[in-house]
Amino acid sequence: MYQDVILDHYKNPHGRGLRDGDAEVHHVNPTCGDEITLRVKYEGERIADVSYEGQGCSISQASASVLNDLLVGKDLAEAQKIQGLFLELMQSKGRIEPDDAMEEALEDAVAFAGVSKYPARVKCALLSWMAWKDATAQAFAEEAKTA
Amino acid sequence: MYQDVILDHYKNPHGRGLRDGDAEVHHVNPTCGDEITLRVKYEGERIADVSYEGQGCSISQASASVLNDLLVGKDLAEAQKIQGLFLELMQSKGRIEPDDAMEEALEDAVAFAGVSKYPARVKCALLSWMAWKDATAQAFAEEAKTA
Amino acid sequence: MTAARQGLTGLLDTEAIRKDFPVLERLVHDDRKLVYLDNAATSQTPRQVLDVLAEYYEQHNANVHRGVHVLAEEATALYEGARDKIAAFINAPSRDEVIFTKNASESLNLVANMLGWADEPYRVDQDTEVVITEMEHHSNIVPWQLLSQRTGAKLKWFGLTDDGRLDLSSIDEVITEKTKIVSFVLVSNILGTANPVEQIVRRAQEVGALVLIDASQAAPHMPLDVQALGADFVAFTGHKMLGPTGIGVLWGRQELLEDLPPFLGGGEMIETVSMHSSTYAPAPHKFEAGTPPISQAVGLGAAVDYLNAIGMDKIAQHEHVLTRYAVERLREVPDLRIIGPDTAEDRGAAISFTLGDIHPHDVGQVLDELGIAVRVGHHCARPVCLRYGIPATTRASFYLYSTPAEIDALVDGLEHVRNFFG
Amino acid sequence: MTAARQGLTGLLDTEAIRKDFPVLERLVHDDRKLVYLDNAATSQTPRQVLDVLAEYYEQHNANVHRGVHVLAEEATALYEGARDKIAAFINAPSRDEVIFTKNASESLNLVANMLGWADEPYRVDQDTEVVITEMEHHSNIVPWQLLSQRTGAKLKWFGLTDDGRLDLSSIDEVITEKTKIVSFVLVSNILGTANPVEQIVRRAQEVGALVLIDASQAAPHMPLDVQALGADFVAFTGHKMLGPTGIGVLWGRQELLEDLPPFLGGGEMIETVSMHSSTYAPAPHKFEAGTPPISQAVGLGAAVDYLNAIGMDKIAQHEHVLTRYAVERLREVPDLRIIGPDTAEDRGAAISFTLGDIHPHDVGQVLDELGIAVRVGHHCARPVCLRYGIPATTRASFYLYSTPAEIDALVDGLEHVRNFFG
Ligand SMILES: Cc1ncc(COP(=O)(O)O)c(C=O)c1O
Ligand SMILES: Cc1ncc(COP(=O)(O)O)c(C=O)c1O
Repeated sequence: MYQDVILDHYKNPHGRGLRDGDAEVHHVNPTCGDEITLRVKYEGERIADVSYEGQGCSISQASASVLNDLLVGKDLAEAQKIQGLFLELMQSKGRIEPDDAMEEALEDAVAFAGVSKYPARVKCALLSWMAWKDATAQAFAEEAKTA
Repeated sequence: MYQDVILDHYKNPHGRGLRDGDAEVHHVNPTCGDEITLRVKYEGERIADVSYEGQGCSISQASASVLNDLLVGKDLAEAQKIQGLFLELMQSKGRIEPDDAMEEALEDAVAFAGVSKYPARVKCALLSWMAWKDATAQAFAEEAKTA
Repeated sequence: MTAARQGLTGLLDTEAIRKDFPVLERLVHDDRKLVYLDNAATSQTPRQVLDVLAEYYEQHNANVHRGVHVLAEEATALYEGARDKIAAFINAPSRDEVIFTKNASESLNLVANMLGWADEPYRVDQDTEVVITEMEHHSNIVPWQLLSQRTGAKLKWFGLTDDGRLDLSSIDEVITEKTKIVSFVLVSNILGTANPVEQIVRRAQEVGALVLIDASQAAPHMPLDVQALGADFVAFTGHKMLGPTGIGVLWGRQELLEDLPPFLGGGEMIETVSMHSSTYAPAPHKFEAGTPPISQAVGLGAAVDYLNAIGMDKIAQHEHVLTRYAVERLREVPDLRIIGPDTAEDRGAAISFTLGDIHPHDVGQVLDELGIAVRVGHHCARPVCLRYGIPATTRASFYLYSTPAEIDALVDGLEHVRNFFG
Repeated sequence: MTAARQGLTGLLDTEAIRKDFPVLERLVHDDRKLVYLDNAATSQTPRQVLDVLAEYYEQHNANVHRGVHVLAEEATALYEGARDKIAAFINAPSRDEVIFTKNASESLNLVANMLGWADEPYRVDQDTEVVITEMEHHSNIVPWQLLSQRTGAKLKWFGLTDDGRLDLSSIDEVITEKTKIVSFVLVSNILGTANPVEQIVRRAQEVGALVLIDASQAAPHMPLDVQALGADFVAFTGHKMLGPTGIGVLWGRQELLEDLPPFLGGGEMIETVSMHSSTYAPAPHKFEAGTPPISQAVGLGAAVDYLNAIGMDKIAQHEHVLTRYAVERLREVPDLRIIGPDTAEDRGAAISFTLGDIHPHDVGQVLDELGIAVRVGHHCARPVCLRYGIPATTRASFYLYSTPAEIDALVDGLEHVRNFFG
């Protein structure tokens, strides 16, 4: 389960730290105490930044770092596709063997395929992704209100 | 468990029917619905009569008949000794093999020794005896009051 | 007798089935083969379930949920896998609607307590009514008596007809706008009666009352489809359906389980706890405080596998054929009076009767000496005995491994009882 | 390391004992021998208990009480015999003071509910107070939170000192004339702390409060004498003391059990039932609604036989020696911080710790890959984590079959964890 890719992201997280954003959320995994505070910054439909602070296990921390790598700079629609794919992979109970197309879409995130075999850890891997989804919804709700 | 003695008493109960008495009690075994109404009549310390009506299983009915046989005509002290002995026998879980002394004291009641092996039935065998004890207590309490 | 027996069709291959049940080989009173006709009290357990139990303890035993070690993950997968099996067995729309309890009694009490502590519109209080029936098991009477004592709600019930059926003639007066819940037994454990679910559910829905069905004597014996029943809650118990003791089930509709408050508090049922307050996990965990009956749930899953392999339809048919045969043969016994429906229609495979004025304890005891195990007493349904003016009954009850020969043995035994006390 | 290990005296013959536990032979992750250090979550089950369980189902299975057939009588004798064994094990003055529940959580909820529905002088209501501690298992927190929400009673608690002990400095302000019950853990499942019973009981008795002791982590590990404890109720759970899942115990003083109202209603707990009202059986049956966990009680009886044969004194000593060794060895691990008492005095054999800022989930997972099973998380005692400002801990916990070599494996494993994430 602890692929080198995951350990690398854990030891050297990408984009960590809180920066300016359109919306901020705080998510907690009550069963293990993993926490994340996450902000999203949009330029139109384009993700300008995802910044975060958190504490937790290597899986939740590395996953946030991978998320930052993957989503920043993408359009919302594309990001949602990636999020959906990652969710599917994590819920596969180890049954999905990532193919080339998936590797291309998920890049480093395919390293989490092994985590999906451990039900107790799937929530850790998903923590930042759920936070991102939630923050995005809030950002656009804000925008709709002010528009 | 169904000794001929028991069946005989069941089919031809001795002293059944309610007659004049100093005290009357009604006892129920809630787990099986056995019921007895029992009256005692004392002449001083001497048991002049134990009369009863009831419904229930052969064990409870035969036991009342045996009680009538054994106790009527006895002095209270002697009756209490017999009652104590019978109680001991019934609570023995089949571990007491009645000896000559016990047979002499309990007469037909030793036939219930086998019943003591069946916890569910011990209460049936004791129903009338508990009723008698209770009625006796009441009779003497009455007497104390009126004395 | 043999003529009648030979005409029976639709029976299961009991010779094969009985080999799975070690206890059926048991000799009692020295040399008598056990004739086990006490299945409404508890069923026997097949080798297949015992093997699963042993394997659980020998290979996978751990506490469930949140563990990151192999055993904990295996135990969790087995426990939650059992939930999947039960959900499929009763055709639940969602696995999260299946709550494991310790027995049907806990399941029934759980609903009574949820409603006692609920907010509107579910709350049972002094202005509301609760409806049960006179043929309920004590486990579906006493929780409602306690609830009504503690909340002031009025407890009402359907009475019984002389032939052992629910008297629904005044259903509109019994179930009213004040009714918060109607709780009734699908198949009576004492009378054998199978009740008309649809009519009761329809009326309950008309007035917006919830419906709880006690399926303790149904789940083991017939296909059970909680969606088709149309109830809000269904309770049953593992030990009557080839499972271990110590496990029961409550199925409840998801929205209700979300809205209703928890009952027992503790580990596993929480989301987060501080000394000042706690939040609760989503159902089913919200209602499963503490270490659950893990191996028992796994064992019940194995029991359900076993039942499915034989087929609930076939089991129901087998029992129906047996019951018809039994009713016929019991009618031959002089002075025998069946308490409950005296045909095999709309009834389960438990038959209660009295035998002249021989007390059921004596009937049961003499049958036992012949190796025949029946139950005697009020069968935890004393109001039924009161209703029919009897202290108790003798009850014979069948299951998938029961045979016509065992019914013949019972009838012969009853003849012996009559002669013995005659 | 080997030097330290060789000096250990007072250990049990674990080589012989381990042969009784099939699961300890289990290989995990292909070829690693299981090192099971998760005993505070649940214990493993010896062959002797499994044999008794199998024999129960293969020979004696029946519903208990009131049956007049052989199986019913045997099952009843086994079930009630188990009660005798438990009563003797905890030195209860009377067997009728031993109530079987499904787990410790139900036992604790049972007391909370009894008191919520009790008459004076026991009744918990808005003018009264309930006292617990900050180191309780959620199962001894949430029932009291629910009770206080539902009755208006005030919930108070003892805090913790920095070294993981109860802060009793203001005991006279915490336990007052308004206190109806003080409920606390004998040995903490997260900190390992063994609490000073006498001081708390004395103060509770001064003000006339009842005392409930959660002995879930004590009953498996040391001689337990409910009379010596001086408490009114003692709760524990079968699966942590070599017994099956699905069985718990509540011991309570006879007068209290007589005076307090029932909790779950149903079959077995009644004396007589009519539609209008019911009366209840004497304790313990009053508190055992429905078909009890029969085989589980019998299995727990067998577990107690097993424990007695080894000797609770010897088990306590074995664990004490192991704990001392473990504390010593864990101190060698850089960045390791024990949460709870960091000596072996007045503590049980569960040791929680953090390892630098490596998350316990990661510690546990990497240990698991080495075959070492520990528990990680808040151990159903989240207030303790809040108190010490940590999200979770890793916990190793020992039992009669644990060995110094397993502790060495743990320490080596932790070194590996540090290198892995270093
Ligand atoms: C101290 C303590 N109390 C209560 C419990 C609850 O026991 P159970 O889960 O068996 O109900 C546990 C174990 O989980 C415990 O360690
Ligand atoms: C109809 C019915 N309801 C409820 C119960 C209670 O089941 P349990 O004793 O397993 O709680 C029984 C069985 O005893 C029953 O037959």
